[in-house]
Amino acid sequence: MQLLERFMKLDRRWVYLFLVTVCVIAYYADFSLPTIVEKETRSIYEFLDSLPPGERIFVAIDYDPSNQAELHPMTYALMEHAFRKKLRVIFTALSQNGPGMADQAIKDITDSVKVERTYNGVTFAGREIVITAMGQDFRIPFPADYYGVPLDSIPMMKDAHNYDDIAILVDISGGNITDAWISYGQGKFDFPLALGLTGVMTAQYYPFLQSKQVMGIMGGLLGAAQYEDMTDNPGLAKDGMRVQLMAHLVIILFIIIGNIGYFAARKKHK
Amino acid sequence: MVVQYFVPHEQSEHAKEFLLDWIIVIGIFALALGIWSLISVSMDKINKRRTNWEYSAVTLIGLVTMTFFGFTAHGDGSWWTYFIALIVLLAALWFYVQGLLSSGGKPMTNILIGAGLSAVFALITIFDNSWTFHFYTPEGLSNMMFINFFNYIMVPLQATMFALLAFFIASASYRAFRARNVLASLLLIAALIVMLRFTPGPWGDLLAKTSTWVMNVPNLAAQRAIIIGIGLGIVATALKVILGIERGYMGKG
Amino acid sequence: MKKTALALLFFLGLFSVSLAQTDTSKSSFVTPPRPVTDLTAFDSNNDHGHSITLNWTPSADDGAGAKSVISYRIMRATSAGGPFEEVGLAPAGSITFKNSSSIDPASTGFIPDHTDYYYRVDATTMDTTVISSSDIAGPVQSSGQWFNKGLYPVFWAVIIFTILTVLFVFVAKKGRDLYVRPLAGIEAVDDAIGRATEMGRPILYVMGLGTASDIATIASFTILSRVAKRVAEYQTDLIVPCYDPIVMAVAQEVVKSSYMDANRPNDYNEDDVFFITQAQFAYVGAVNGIMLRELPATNIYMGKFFAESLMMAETGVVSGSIQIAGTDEIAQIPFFVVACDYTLIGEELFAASAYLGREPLLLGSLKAQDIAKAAILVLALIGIILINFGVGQDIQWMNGFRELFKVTD
Amino acid sequence: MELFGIWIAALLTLGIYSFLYKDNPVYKATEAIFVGVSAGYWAVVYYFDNIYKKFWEGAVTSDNPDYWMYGGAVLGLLFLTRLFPKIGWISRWPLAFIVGATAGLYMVIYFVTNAMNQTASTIMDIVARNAAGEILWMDTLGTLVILVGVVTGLVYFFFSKEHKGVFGTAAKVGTWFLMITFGASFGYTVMSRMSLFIGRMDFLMSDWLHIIK
Repeated sequence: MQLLERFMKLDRRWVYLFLVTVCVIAYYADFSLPTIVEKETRSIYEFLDSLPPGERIFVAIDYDPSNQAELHPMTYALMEHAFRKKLRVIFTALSQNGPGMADQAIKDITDSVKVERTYNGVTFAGREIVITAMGQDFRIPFPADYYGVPLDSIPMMKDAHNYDDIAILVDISGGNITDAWISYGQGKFDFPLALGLTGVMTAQYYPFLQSKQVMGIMGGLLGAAQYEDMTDNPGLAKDGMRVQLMAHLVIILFIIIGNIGYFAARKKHK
Repeated sequence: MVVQYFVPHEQSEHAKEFLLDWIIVIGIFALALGIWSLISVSMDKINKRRTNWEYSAVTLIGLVTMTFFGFTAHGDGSWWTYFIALIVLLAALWFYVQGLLSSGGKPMTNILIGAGLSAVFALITIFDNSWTFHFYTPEGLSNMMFINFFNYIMVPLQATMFALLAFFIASASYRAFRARNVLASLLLIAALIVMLRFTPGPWGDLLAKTSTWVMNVPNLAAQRAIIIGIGLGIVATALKVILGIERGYMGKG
Repeated sequence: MKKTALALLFFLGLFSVSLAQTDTSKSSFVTPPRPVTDLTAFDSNNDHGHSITLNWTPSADDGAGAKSVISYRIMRATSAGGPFEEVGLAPAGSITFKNSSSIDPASTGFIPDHTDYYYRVDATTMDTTVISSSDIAGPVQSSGQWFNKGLYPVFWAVIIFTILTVLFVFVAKKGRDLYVRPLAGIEAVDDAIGRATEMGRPILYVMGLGTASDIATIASFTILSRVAKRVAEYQTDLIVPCYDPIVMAVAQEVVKSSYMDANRPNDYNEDDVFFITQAQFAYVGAVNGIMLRELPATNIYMGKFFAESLMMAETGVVSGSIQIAGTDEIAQIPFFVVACDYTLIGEELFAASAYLGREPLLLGSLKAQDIAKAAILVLALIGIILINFGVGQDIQWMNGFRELFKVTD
Repeated sequence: MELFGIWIAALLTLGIYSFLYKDNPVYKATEAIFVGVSAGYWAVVYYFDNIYKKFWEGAVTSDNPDYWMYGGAVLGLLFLTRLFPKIGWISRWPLAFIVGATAGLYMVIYFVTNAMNQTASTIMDIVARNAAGEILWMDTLGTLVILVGVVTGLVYFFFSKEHKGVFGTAAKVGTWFLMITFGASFGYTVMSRMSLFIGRMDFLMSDWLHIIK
């Protein structure tokens, strides 16, 4: 009983020491934790996986450096999957610093998958209009890509005109551009729409999943980790999640220890 | 200002802008008072050699150094005179403030030494062309030392202080989440469910769903109640101030 | 790899430029869409002026018919004959547009009040040369209004609330004893000051990161004045580190006057209330240092707090202080609840000064707050009943009822 | 310079972390540097942003001077009278002005956003139906729970009524809701706070020590 009671009043420094140790080990350790893949992430993966090579997908990168830690892993996981499947990917960025984010991701990924050309982008105001206009033809808002290469001279864009020519649109977003994609894009042109969101935003968009406007949602680092799991391609997200999960478990462990101590002490005093 | 809300006319918007501007202008004078407060409290500690007075000196050096960097721009040439000037400035200010604050002793001596050192500082400023003061243009903000201090001292310190929260959140949950009674148990269970939401295992999916529900339903409800309460509390407090019922802020309790 | 394989595309450009550059020879011929009809232009309601609202019926080819309309270009001129210039763009499907500017004459696109304008809306297609214009609407002038009619419900609610407060203050003044339920956090304040006196340790009062323009900070001043008065009576030390210089100056005044009220002006020390820095985490670092070095018997946190709430409260636990907190920052309440001994939640912070003062005047306003809460509950319930059980009877009126509460700024 | 800077940053970082063990000279020094440098930084930035840009350029050197600014300056000067004990009482005027103006400015805004709009969103259809008109039982339950939570939560905040009987029970249920909320928000925040620490770990391990995985 003595031992159990001491659980109740552990010095906080033991908590800290244990937490640091576990985090550092988890940071370096090369073990992989199983992730339970949620239905809403799986549906995105399965959709992409079922596409034949050469099919076009559309990825909207709508986040800023402040959300980078959470959303970059998602973009990487998705892109690597798409490239390995030899899908053709069209990118847009409609947020302030989105192009920078997309550029970085594209460069990093193409380093590992050796894609021949990359294109960069600039921002654009009035996103509802851009989204609506692309429903007519991508060439209306964007006659050329960022480097000024006319879309018509890019082979993969030859017969790609509007949302009818893409298999799915994935919006990876850290802000309210998602609303515009849902109401002006999906709502008007009825294409399959999947979302990649920050952890905090996720809960807010579940109603759209229920109403079938959105076919899948990846939520934060966790969603990215699930995607990495399914594509069997552990990366940034799995690394981050490993530390996160272990840290959470440490905290939970200490909560349990504290309660054991508390009940032991109470029993004794009775 | 209550009226202002209902009057959309531009004159009313102008009035609002003026009032906000005034508060900013008052803030300028307040900042001077604030900095003076920081200096005098620190100097008091140093003069009376209270415990930890050394650290107050470090604070003051940091304050003067950063301010000096912010108002000067360094061009080409040697950095040595720049730093010597800074040290002389620190010393001069030290003696001045000592002279102004010291209750006993010989204030005049201190002030005279301060004056002598300022003269040296002025000479360096005049004869050294590698750096200059800029009070009318914000060139100091792009001074290399100012930026370095910002990047290598302020930014990492801010991030680290913020990151201490990872530990505090751990020790707080260890200490406080005990199932003492119904309320504490509810707190504990809600926290556990949400924390466990991404653990692997057959229960993971269920917990994820439950935590989403908890965030969207009971959480939303209680937050709404708190928000409405806060709204009324704010209005009542503002009203009391306007009607002059509440004068506590003027010390009339 | 082949050029055709895995071409990555990131294509963006400026809309206007792109339209000009589109290779028209390749695009298929587009028949002009049917134009926008019923265009009306009028001064925007309830605003500061410098704004004109347009309403229209969309083109028959917008989302229907030939589906060729992609956006509407809003054209404006100072005379009916033109020249018209583009002032905005609305996506297909829209039926309204607000052409407004700031009140600053130097700003771009400034719209002077009391000046005639003419508007036209062009339905545009993917081919820039194919557009159809609507009839011209105008002349129209913008002007500011002196009363925002959309805010009538708010206006009356505020008036009623004010009357209620004054009424109850009078009732309280007449000597009617108003009951207020005990608040643990408030009662703890008195005990805590006594405890500090016994232990010979100071009391730390943290005002948070709010500025003097936050009502929570004003509430905190009122609480500080009560605390300072007791502290002066008990002759305990008080430490008030400040984040904002204006707050510091006000807090000094508050503490000073409280010492005078307690007839101990000589015990007041200007340096008890001091400024640290306006950097959030440096402030936290300094306050944490004070806690561990001065070992205050009690830490009181009242006002606006952000991420620092838990950092201070956890350090306070280490220093063994009794901790009482109160904030209206909803995201931080959980941390105070977890780490502090007593927490005033939201509205309780604003009620605290009335509790501490125990003056009938202030208690009267608490009663008014309660009545307002009751009114909100009753109105919300009536609203819910109407919406759920009155379906189909008078929907228009019901929506009006809901609209009563909905105010858009 | 960059290497030097990273070393300084790393040492300061460790200095802060040493606080977790206990208060110590290294932490005290780090804290003192932080306070001094940040106060200086804000003073300089404030000077250029407000004194210089807003006041000097706006009211003194401007072609179209904003004379209103001088009113603020006068109040600001009155503020400084507090340095002289005899006329220090004058400094209460600007103080009353700030508090009064703030109170007026925010009173109605908060009434609208906090009280009225939140009430409006509480008035909703209890029975949730999908497009086909079928009743969604989970969502209906959700709206009912929200309704109960809002009502009992508000009841908890009543000050002038004793928490007894039905009223007391409602207030008690209200506190349950509050506690669930606090627990859940707390648990939800753990992840983002851990990310901050992982960020610092990244800095120490890769940028400073170059221990790359």
